Amino acid sequence: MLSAILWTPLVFGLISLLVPRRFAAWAAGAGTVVTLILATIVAIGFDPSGGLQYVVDVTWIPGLGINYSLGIDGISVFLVLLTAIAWVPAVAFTASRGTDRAGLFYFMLLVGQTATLGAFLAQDLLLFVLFFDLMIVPFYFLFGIWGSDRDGVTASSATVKMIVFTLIGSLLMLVGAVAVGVISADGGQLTFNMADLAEAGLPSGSQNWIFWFFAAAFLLKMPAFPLLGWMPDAYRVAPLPALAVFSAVLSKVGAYGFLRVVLPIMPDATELFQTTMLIIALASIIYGSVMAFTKLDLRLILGFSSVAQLGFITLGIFALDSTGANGALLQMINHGLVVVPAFLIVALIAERTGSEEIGPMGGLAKNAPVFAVIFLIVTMATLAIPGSANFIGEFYILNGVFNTDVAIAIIASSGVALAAFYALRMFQRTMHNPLPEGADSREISLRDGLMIVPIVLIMIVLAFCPQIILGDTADSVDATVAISKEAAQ
Amino acid sequence: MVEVAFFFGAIGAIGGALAVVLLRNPFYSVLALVVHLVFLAGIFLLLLSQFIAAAQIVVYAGAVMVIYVFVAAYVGGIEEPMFDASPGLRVFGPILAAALFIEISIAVLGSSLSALGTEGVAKVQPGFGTPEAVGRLMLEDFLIAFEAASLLLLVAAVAAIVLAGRKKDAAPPAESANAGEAG
Amino acid sequence: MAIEWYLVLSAMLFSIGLAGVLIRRNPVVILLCLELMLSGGALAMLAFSRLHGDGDGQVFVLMVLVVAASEVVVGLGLVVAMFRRRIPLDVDEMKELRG
Amino acid sequence: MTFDAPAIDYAGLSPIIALTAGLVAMVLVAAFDQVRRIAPAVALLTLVTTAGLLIWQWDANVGLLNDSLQIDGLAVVFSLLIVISATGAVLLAIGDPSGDQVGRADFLALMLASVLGMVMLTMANNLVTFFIALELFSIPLYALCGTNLRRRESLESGLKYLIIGSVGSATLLYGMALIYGASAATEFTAIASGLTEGGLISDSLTLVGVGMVAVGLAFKISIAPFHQWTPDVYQGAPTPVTAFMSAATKLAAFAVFIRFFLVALEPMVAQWDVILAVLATISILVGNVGAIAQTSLKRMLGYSGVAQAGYMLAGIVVATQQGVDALTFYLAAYLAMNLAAFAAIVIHERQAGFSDSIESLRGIGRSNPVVAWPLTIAMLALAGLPPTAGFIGKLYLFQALVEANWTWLGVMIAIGTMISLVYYMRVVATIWMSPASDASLQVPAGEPGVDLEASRRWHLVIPAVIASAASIFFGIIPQPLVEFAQHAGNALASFIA
Amino acid sequence: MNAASWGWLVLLFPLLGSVLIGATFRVLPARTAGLIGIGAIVAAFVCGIAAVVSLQGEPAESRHVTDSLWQYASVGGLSIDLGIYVDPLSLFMVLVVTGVSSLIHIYSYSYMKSDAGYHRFFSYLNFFVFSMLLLVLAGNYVLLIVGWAFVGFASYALISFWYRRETATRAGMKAFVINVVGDIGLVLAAILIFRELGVIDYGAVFEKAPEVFTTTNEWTAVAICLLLLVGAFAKSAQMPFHTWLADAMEGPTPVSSLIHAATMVTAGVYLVGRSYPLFELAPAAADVAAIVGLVTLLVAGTIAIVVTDLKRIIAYSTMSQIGYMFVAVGIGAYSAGFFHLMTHAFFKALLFMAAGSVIAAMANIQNIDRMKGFYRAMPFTAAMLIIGALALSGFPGTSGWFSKDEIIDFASFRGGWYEIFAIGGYIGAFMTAIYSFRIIFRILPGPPCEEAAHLIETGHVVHGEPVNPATGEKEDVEVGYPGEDHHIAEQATGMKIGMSVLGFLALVGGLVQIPGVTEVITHFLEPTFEDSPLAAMHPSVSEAWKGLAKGAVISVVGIAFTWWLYIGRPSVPETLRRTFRPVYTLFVNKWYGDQIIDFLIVRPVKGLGRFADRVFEPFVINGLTGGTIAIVRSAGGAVRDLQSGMLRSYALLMAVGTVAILLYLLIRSL
Repeated sequence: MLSAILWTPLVFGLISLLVPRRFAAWAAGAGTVVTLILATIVAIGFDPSGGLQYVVDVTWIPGLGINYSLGIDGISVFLVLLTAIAWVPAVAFTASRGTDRAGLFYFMLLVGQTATLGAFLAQDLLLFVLFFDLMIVPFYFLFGIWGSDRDGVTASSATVKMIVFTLIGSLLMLVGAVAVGVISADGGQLTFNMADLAEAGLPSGSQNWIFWFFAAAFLLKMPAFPLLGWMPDAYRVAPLPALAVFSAVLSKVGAYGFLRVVLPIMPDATELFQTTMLIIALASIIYGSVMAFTKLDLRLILGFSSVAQLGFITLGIFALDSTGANGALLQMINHGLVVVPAFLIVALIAERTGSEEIGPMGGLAKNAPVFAVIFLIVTMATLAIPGSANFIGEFYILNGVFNTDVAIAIIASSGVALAAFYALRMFQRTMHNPLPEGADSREISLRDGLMIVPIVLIMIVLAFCPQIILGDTADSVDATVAISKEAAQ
Repeated sequence: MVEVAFFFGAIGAIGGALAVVLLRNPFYSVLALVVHLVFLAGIFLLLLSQFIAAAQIVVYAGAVMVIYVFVAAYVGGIEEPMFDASPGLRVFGPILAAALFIEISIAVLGSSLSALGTEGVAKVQPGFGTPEAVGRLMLEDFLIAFEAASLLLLVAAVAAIVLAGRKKDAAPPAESANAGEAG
Repeated sequence: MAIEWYLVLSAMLFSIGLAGVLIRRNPVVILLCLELMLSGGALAMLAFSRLHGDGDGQVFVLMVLVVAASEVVVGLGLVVAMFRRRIPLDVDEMKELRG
Repeated sequence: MTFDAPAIDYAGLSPIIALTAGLVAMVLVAAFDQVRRIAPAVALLTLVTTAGLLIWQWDANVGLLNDSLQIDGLAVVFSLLIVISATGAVLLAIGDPSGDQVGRADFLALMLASVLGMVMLTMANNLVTFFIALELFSIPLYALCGTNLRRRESLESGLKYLIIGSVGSATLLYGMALIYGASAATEFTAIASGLTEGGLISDSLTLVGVGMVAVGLAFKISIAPFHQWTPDVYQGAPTPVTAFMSAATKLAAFAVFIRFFLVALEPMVAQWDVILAVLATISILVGNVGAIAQTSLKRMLGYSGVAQAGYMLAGIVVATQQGVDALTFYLAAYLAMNLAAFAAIVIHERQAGFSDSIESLRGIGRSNPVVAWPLTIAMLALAGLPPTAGFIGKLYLFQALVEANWTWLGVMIAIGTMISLVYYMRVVATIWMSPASDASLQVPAGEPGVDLEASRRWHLVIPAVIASAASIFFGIIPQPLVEFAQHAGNALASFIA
Repeated sequence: MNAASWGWLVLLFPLLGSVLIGATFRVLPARTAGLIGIGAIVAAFVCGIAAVVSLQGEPAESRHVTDSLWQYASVGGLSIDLGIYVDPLSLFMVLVVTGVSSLIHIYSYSYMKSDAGYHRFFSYLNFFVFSMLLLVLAGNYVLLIVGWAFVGFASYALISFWYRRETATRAGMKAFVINVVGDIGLVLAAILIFRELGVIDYGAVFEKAPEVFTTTNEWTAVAICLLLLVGAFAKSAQMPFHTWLADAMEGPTPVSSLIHAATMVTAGVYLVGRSYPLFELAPAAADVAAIVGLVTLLVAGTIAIVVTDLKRIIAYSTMSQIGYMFVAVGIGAYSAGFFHLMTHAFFKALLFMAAGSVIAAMANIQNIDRMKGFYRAMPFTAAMLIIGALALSGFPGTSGWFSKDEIIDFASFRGGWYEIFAIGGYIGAFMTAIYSFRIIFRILPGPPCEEAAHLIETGHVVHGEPVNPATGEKEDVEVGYPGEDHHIAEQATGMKIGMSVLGFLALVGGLVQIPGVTEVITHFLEPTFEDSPLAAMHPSVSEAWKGLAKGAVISVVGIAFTWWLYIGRPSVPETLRRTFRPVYTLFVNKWYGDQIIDFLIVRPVKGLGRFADRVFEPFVINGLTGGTIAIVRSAGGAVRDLQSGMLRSYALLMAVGTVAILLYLLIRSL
């Protein structure tokens, strides 16, 4: 089942690469839809208390002790679903606008989906690392080939920067992962199965350096302060549909990695470096928010806002507290759901005003009430207005951190106020105020609405009952957190 | 007696070698090498390897050096300026060489291989170093190396023809020179 | 006559050859210096072969002679080819390939 | 006079015999003008036969001719890889101007000779064969580099390679002499026992000998600081030759490196492993930073070759069977990616008038997939990105290193790879992400060998496609290659951990 | 059907109304939208009454019902239900909210007629009512925060309803951000509550609190209450979070009257009253509430006296009146506080409506200096204004008289240092009289200004160019701001109904709580505050009446003084202004509240942003990336320089390498 989910996108991607270009979009669309259906089936059939489920475990490279082992548990189930959801509008949007060399584009996009799903599904550490590295490659091409040179940043240079710096971490992680396996095997049968590794337990001495190898990878991928040098340029040039999924899902893989790998396998180190990580997260929140209300480019505003959001998520994870971690996980999904429509809206705005700078913008709401309302809802979710699922996420995160370190919790909460400011600023400067010359306030077309509204509806449903997610995640997350809790004792 | 011979040979060999390095006209250097090889052959004799010594004289001083002479004559004796484009090398080259020499010497003299102090095994088996002995070894233990060596000579000949031999399709010097510049 | 002396001599020849490679610019001469280095090696071989009273070394030296000859032939071939192309016979002038 | 001829195991010797026969035949072909055209066919036939015989000898593990050669897993595996790369090179050489100038048969004869030397080297089991085989593969290569007589670079690279190479072999020879002196033996296992019995494991004589041998070999596999010939030669030599030597030289030299250091010098691992580790580190750094900001593709690959050699050397440092496996796997992967890259470059050169500048690749992604895809895959693989064999290769190396507590060297490799991403990805970016520049399209008229149809020539496309396909395939299903590599490692099972 | 189910219905109707109007805005004719809006609120009101009825059926001690739809979120022991808590207090609020809202909806039905954003307006307005009801009915603190934030959002949306105006959007942003600060306070409070008590539902919290906080003023308890107060102050525009309210007047007048006078701004009072068990465990915090309330009521009063913008005067008076309520709940006069909350809702809403009608007649000019002689121009409105002003200034017999003075009585009754609240209260009352009648005397009597005159002659108001009163820039009519035929002033029935009903309530509303006679409110709220010692004690009837007398005197004197000031000796104000120049400037600049906040918070944050953008990113962040790249590149340069192409230098390097290696090995061999 999971294999089906994992490989469906790739297969359809190949198809859309091979079929004549006018069918490419259909093939890709079909691929994402099928994936979504499969993922939904899995999510529905998921048993909250069942631990790891739908397990697939086949030896892949016996020579290296690597298994092709997939599985899904509370931590990954909704992230998989999120991935399946996010890609649909991305493909649909591109299809509706049409693109140069469509086949190749969809191929890369879907390879990206397979890789991302792989990272979420992998239960073998090296398999995880492999998919984690693989993720970046298609996006390197997507951003580079279909990206546009903006503000003196050329697509190729920006993407080279991106792939180099995100892979720096990944390579260290590769070494770290191998070290984890070898050291905990300790001459015995070599395995990289995460559960077994967590069982085996790593000597805390080696945990301490391996921890940073993994942390480097994950923090760079998010990206977190101060390792986000690659982010602005990449966001500047990227084609928006690809950027939407990139920002929505790929950045989460970093945070997911902490939950999936670091906490269970390196509990002692986690415990040891907890404060450091909390401070890094805090810095990301503050820096991200501050930059977000300083920048004028919509992409960068969203980019830095996700830096801040991931700061919150990291904060929740390293609170090493049940509520914090669950909140973080919930927040990952919420933020993913928010970002996709946000970037598509940016694209729509760009179509109407021909610019992505909020400086000269305004008044778009004039003839486009529906568009405005959709954007308003997204904005409110972004700033985690109480009543949105995002709020519950942040609430639990703050609660978790509060139990860990009051000071950090209080400082972090200031990020919420900043978020309110930059999110509203973004909304007002585009939708409100006088309508400048040349900008055309056009109502959102039904077609585009159909891409965005469903996700907005999901957000609303979650707002009414975040328990839908928390109920399924709680057990697995608590188990994970418990491990590092024990380490504390 | 042996000492005298050794030092005589040694001085000759070193002198020849130095001459090769220091003489500015390649043609003289070639001749100096011949001298060097002859003296070296003498030292080979002291090491009871008559066959090698002979081969050295015949194959080397005889055959190979002749090619040298031809080439040196063909390309003409180019006097290279004493003062070097990069004087650094003039200084560092000898220094490094000296360093290497010292290191090897230390290695040899500092070695715990006691036999080094001796003249070698007291009595070598009869016929050591004679053509027979060498030939036997070559056809018994080192047959493959022997074959390889012969192939090597063949290949070298081919290579020489390939590079130096005039091809009908090879471009005449003048235009190919331009091509050279163009390339 | 102790073997050490032969070895020291061989080391000296080897070094002189190296020095020659480092300071001479005419490829022909450099080839000659390579011969010196090789003969240094050969001498060491023979010395040890004498030391152990073991013939392998001598065979080895024979091979060395062959190798040296082949190198020379190919080397001179290249020199001639270059001479034909009017390429100055000075290794310091060969800077087409650099960086 | 009488002598008892050694027992000859013709079966074991068959690959060498086949190659020799092919070589002689080729020389004959060269002699007669009317049959020159069949030269490539002869070459391919020879290589295929050799490959067949090697596979036939897959499980062999015997000493030949009084153990002057040893045909075993290591030899067979490496010889096979060498033959494969040679085959690729022969295909690429068809229609290459350098071949046409010197006479295709002669050209191929030299190549076969080189292959013969290499194969012999993989089996070499005593110092004499070691040395002679090494020269047998080097000397023809010197000549091959110079065979594009029209291009000054070609000759220049040839001479540079020859001189530096000879210095290297001289050093190697002297080192061998010292080791021979210390161990009183030329046969590898005998050397090991000689050294241990003589109590000369850490004697100055031995160590200096080892050092000089290491230098000699380091030169062949272009380890910094003995690497400087590499970029020049890679760039100057005719591309098919570069394609051949880039992988094959490393294969042969590493084969004997493994055999000599892990069989003959195994007792003194503790003495030399640090040296090699340091050398590996230096070449990783030097190679990678050197490759940045290169404008010539071949030159860049030269530097990257230096770095890759550094990675591979790590496999010897650990001195474990797993290390050998990892090294072999990596070499095999490297062969595939390199062949893919150079095949693509050959096609591109022939179409773009022998310009291998990275700039000339602009917009190729649109105009010329046959060049773009193999080159892209090769770059990704060299950069060690999944899902390519390069990734698994690095993984394998890391495992070997961590197992043997050489983790810091693994980290060095990781760092080197990070740096390498910069230039590999820049090439990919140029291929796909920059608009075509007119410069890349206009071809200097009358340049011999220019062939606008190159991207449709089967003998150029097949190597490119197969090699790049292999780089991907073994990235997804590496197990066969892993076992292939382990076959090499098992040969040494009796000598190392 | 029990009270809880009615409570759910109360919530349901406005939500439905909002969604329905919002969803069908394209097809629905404007009027219908308005009617739906009104209907929804009225229905909610009816359900509210029904809830009261069914709750009153219960015995006093069990007059609180909780009901939960489903588990909202539950992790790590922190479980939140989507539940409501129905008790007299919440129902009281429900009635006030729904009641006043219905009237204001009716008013708006006419007032907003011909506004392009008609549907949007009613959709938002219904959503606001829903949020407000959610706020008051919420069954736990988290849900309270939800309602809390929703009203904040609604207020934002309605303040910047005419989003074409940059002044409006800026005001909306300001209001929202300040309210978010308040929300954070609440969030932290909730988290702290959960950490200390392990529960989050009202009932449970109030039960456990006394067990946990055994001694009064435990710092955690105080902290919780202070954090709650942060939220309360921000929402109720108390110092120092008051600056947003005045700007909020950018919104349409009905909005000002509903959200920024009658209901939302009083949420803070409700919060304190709701959490009284906590506050009584932390009296210190309660006192803080009272003191801040006092300060605000005085400061706001002083400002209200000097500003000239009609709506802003009323806005500041609102702040001041809410100050009274905070004093009340702070010192424990709960019933009095909520009584004042109710009456204030009546007369303040009324005042705004009347003001709105005047402003409409003035073609959106809000400066009272320009207004004159509306008494004859708009008798009905004038009457309403007067009623409102009387009630506001606590004229004997009016609702304001009863409610305000009950608070002051309680203060003096508690005695001790609480006397200062009484004194301050009276001063405030005096000021109230002045500013409320300042309005009356400035705009009603005298020769009509041209607009008034035009109205008298033509029976129809001037059609001024629609301009933004704040900036004077031309309005863009299409985005929702009154069109040409908008100025229907008081003729429209909807407005008449709304105003007259409220006028009536403002007059007689006080009669429900005549000391010793009818103490409906007190009795009604008793079950909520049953276990509060403070709520239990009452000033005796006689004292109460004494207090009322004092209040009556003060208001009458105040009104008289104002008459003398503006009618008797119109020159006096000017002389006063000149003599007390510094004081006047201080007042007229609203005590520099905006400037202070700007200086303390806005600028530092913006500065931080500029620093991050201009200095930190280019140098540090990009330094990290660019720096590494530069290092590598330079290393590459070095390597390439070494690669001189000179064969002999290659050999040299080889020699160096060899020598070095041999050296190491030699040392090794020793």
